[in-house]
Amino acid sequence: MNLAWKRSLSLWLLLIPGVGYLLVFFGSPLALALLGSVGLETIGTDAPGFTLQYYRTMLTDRIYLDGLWFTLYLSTTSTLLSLLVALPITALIQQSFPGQRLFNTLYKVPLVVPGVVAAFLVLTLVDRGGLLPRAFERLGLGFPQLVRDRLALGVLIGMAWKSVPFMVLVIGGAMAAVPKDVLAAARTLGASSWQAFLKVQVPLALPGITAATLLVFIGSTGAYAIPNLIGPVYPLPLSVHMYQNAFERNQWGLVAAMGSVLSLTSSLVLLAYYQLTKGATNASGKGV
Amino acid sequence: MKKIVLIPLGLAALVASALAIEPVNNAEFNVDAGGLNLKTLTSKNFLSRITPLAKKQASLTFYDFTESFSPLFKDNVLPRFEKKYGISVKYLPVDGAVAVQQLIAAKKATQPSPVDVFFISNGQVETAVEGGIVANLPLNTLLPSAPDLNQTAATVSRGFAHGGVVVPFHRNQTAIGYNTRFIATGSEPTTFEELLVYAKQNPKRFAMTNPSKGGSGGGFLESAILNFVKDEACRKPFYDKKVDPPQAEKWATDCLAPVMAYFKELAANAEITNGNTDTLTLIANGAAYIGTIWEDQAYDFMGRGLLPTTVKFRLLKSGQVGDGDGLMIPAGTQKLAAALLFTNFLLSDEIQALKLELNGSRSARTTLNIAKLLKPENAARLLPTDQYPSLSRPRINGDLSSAAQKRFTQDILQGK
Amino acid sequence: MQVVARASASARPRSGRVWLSVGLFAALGLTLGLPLLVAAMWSLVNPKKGWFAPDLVPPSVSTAYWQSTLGDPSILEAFGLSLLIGVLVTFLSMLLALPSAYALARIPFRAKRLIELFILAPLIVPGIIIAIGLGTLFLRLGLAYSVTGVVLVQTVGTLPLMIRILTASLEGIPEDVLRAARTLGASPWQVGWRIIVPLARPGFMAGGLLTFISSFEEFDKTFIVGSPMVQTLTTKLWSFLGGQLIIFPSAAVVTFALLVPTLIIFFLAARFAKDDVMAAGMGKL
Amino acid sequence: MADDLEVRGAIKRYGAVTALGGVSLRVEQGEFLTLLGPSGCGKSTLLGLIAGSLEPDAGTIQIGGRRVDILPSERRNIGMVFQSYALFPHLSVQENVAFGLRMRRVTETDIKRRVADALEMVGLSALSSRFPRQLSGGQQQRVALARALVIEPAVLLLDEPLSNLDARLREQLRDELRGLQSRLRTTSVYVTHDQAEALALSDRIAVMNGGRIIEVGSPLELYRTPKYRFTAEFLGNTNLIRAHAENAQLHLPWNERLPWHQTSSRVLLSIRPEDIGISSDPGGAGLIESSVFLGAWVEYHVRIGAQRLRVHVAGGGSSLLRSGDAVRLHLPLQLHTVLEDDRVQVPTSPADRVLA
Repeated sequence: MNLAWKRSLSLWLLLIPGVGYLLVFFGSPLALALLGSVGLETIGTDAPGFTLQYYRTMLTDRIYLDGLWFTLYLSTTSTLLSLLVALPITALIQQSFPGQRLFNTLYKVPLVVPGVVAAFLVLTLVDRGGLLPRAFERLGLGFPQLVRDRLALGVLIGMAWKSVPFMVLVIGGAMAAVPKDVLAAARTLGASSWQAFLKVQVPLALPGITAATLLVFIGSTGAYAIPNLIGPVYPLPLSVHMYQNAFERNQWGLVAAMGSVLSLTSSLVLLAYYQLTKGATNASGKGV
Repeated sequence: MKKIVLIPLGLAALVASALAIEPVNNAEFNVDAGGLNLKTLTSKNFLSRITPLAKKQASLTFYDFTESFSPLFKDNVLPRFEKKYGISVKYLPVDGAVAVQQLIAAKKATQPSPVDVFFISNGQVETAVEGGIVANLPLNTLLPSAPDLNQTAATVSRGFAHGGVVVPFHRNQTAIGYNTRFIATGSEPTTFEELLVYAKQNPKRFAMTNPSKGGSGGGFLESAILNFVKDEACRKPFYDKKVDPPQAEKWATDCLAPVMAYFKELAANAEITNGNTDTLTLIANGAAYIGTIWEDQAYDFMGRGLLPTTVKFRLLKSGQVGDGDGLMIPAGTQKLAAALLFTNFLLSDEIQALKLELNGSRSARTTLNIAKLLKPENAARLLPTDQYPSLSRPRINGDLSSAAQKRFTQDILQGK
Repeated sequence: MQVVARASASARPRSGRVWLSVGLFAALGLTLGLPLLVAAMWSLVNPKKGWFAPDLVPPSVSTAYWQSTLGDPSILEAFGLSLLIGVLVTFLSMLLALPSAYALARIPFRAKRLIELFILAPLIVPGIIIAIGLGTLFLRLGLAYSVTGVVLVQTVGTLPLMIRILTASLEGIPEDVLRAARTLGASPWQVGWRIIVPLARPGFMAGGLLTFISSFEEFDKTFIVGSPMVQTLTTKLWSFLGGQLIIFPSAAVVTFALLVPTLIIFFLAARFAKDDVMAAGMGKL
Repeated sequence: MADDLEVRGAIKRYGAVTALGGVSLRVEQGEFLTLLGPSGCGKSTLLGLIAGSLEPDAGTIQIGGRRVDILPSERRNIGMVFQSYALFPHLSVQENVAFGLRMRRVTETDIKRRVADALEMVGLSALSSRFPRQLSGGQQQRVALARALVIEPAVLLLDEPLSNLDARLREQLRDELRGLQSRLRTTSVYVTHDQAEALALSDRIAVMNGGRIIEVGSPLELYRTPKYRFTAEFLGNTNLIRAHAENAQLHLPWNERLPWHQTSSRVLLSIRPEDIGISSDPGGAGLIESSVFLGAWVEYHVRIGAQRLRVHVAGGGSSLLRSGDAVRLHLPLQLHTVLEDDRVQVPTSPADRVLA
């Protein structure tokens, strides 16, 4: 009994630095936001007292509702686009080729490029009158509008540009972790290298692929600079509304409500993922 | 024309300076005066009483919300100020909106202000004053270097009457910019109606800043309101200082039909952009031939080689709105004397003239002779003198403006 | 088995691998090289001449923007501060993450799943919410506009990744090795310091690199908690390239000012940090 | 440094599963004892309890008369060699061996000398600056051994140390280990499921099954005269023959009777295949069903009555017989009986332990 107690004490002592830190420095602003979203706390003037007005505004005003859908559209589409680009690249760089080391370093560069720089690069290149449209015009060709366009194609390109390296990194790691013997076995059984990739390596790397997809999805719900600078004028994603309301209109309660709705949406996606993969992790997970 | 405008302004200045002889108002001050008797401070005894105290304080921190004024301050103003008074200034370019929130939060936490003088956007003044972070000093009459301030600009920003606690350092003007490579001077649209005709003939060649993302668009929207709203009841609240947001929303619902009808047609043929810079970039790229601009920003861009000199500006005949930004002293400052001295310096003839030359930034000082201060090639980067200031109009009440922007988003952008 | 694997590797004709290389580098050139080339041209625009349509290259080249941007001593200062904060955040994250990662990796307990989920939460909640909330709190604690405050708030964002990567890394240490150390007379502390820490090095490297990078490019939290007193390179960048104003040539210069040091760090790190460790930390949620 | 080791009433459960059901065991000073049994029999659990990597639910462990089960692993002064070698991958061979000495704050000069001696002892002096990943399996195992021995432990624990090696190397290391043991006389507990290792190395063997010790004895005793059927079957090959006794006669399952002295009516005989003689005899009752040539001997499968027996014939005369030949079998003069393993039942509650 004493021993069990001692053991759980040492467990909690181990958890305190990391988990405790997050509990304090993440938990308190989160609590502040949750209180703020129902009018019980505010950062500027006095709190108005309990109200659901912010959630009502957020969920009934069409501007914000469209913002929520647009956020989801951007996240989903850019994540799928990234996945579509990242998968073949990951497959290809599993092979050895001349200059592999250099490529492996260079492809990660967009990882460290801030969103605002990515937006700037998109602008210089494909905005109306940007370099590519100029070049196309010289050739007598038209160039599609990719900035401020209804489908936010430029935004999607910019967001995918930033997230593809991350996906390649994570998925590549998952694929590299698939034992070579298993792949060799598939080859001896008559699979071509492409079949072995598709039928053996991809399924075995699936946890890594879904994890990368989810992380990119969650990360992109907060994207601000890229849609703000090169996105369509309407709708604006929730992140942009959050900035505008926080800094231009001093509407902390509304910002907190938007943040809560956005977090809740991401959490639901994550929970769905857990529910769907429950069986899979149990099958492949460790005993203890 | 110019004289006619200047005379009443000059009169106002005279009245103001006459008033300034009286001691500063007797109300409670919300600022730590640090050994300075604010009740007996006047513009007459300002320099003699402030200067020694300021020199003792030796340094101050200055926030600048703009990006474009940084060369003016860093390379010109601050060295001159330091040389003159031996007071060093820590210069920090900030995001104005975030800084205001920080100051409000600091006040709530009963912390001293990290800044002593804040060059603040007019759009933030209401938030700042209501957040209680502005020292309640009558800067509009107190500063000896600026006895001739346009008192409207010095006491009201975007319809919000602050009574003079924010002093106008900088005035600017929204306008139309057009590239003479595509539109010859003389044939450019001069009215809202002509602009619509041009836009229809040249789809996507007119670039308009989204009003909720940039002042050149917001100003354009307000100018259109001034032009199209004819009903007297609807015009009445334009410069009413006591409109609240629900009233503004009702006004937007009731009064803006003709404006929205105009923009519906215009927007269908225009490119709506994500900001002031965005519009200028489209004009520079040759993708747009004409667009909504800020005069000073376009002046600045031309100086940096970011806008071709073939671009010219004009004001539509029905008038376009101008605005400005001011200096405030935070209530939480620990260096009031130094802050006051620096504010006074920034309003001096010397700095106001320099600012015009470097940034195309207009002044609220009514007796400065702008025409004489500028070289011809720089004057060519400004609005023609026959249009400014005669066609300049003050911005309407900020709440009305916000409500109109929301209408614009709902009626024009949402449906687009 | 090995023979089979080798045979299939050499079965791929050499020319095929060259074409693969050509294709991949061409894609890289188009998506990375071209934008950076255009940025380079913008950074060299002559402010007296400009660069307007329909010209495909600037009509006149000058280093004026480089001089005016990099000549600003506050840029160098901001760069130094970015490095300092990056290093501090990295070490703080490692220090805080190690014990928790150890517990998560090696001690079975009931609430583990819950705690794993909680650790992910800071990645889900938008940064601006955390930043504003914590910024307000720090003001009351006197931590606002301080390097300490910025380090603390950035760590909220980097700790989850560090814990995950270290957990993955610690899971890979065989139990026997730890037992062996104990039987040889090492106390739990000694096992931690002499065995676990050195063996978790790949995890520290990968986690450290990611942490450093995300600290270096972090904007929201640094901006709200630290700005304008604490200016990192990224928040400094905002004044050239953000909000309402994008000055293309300055933005281009700053892009390179930001990219070159991070690239150097990347190349250095590529020698120490293994991709797979980095990936392993995120490979499962 | 060697001490004696005593385990009393050790119990270890994992949830509803009882891994160790009340084990008591004494290992004398300098003795080499092997825990032998199939996988899952609890031998590794017992070793873990002694090493301190597991905590017993009940029972005590003493080393040199000092109770150690309450001490953490590092304070029990034991050396352990792991199946996986468990070398520290970030330390060189030399540093691996020195690790335990450093933990004991031995002076640097002493460390140097003792590490060199230990490496010399296992024949790895030349590889001292290499890292574990640069060594072969056998070399790694030698390092592990040197690392465990250099601290002069009170008890040396070896957990299937040879099972990851190939057959030839395993025999070689086994012999080296025996040489070392006879020189050093360290009290050792050796866990294996390989009976040949157990026979070759041990002073005594404890045969385990189902979380208990079946019986303990010298290799010779256990091989020649096992008390229990499990021991007889697990340690080497055997033929088990059920017979019944009546009127001082033993009735074998084929029509053969032998004089018998015991009174019990049911008897289980254990006869090693090499103890049965065989001769070609057309009138014999046995019939060769098949034979397997195993080099040193031939194994014949002989049917006699309802019984099938294995018979090993070694030497030159081993290849005379063919399938289908009729043979006569010669049982040894001394027949050995074993007991059924009824008592080999893991207790599931402390009450059972008391009964045992």
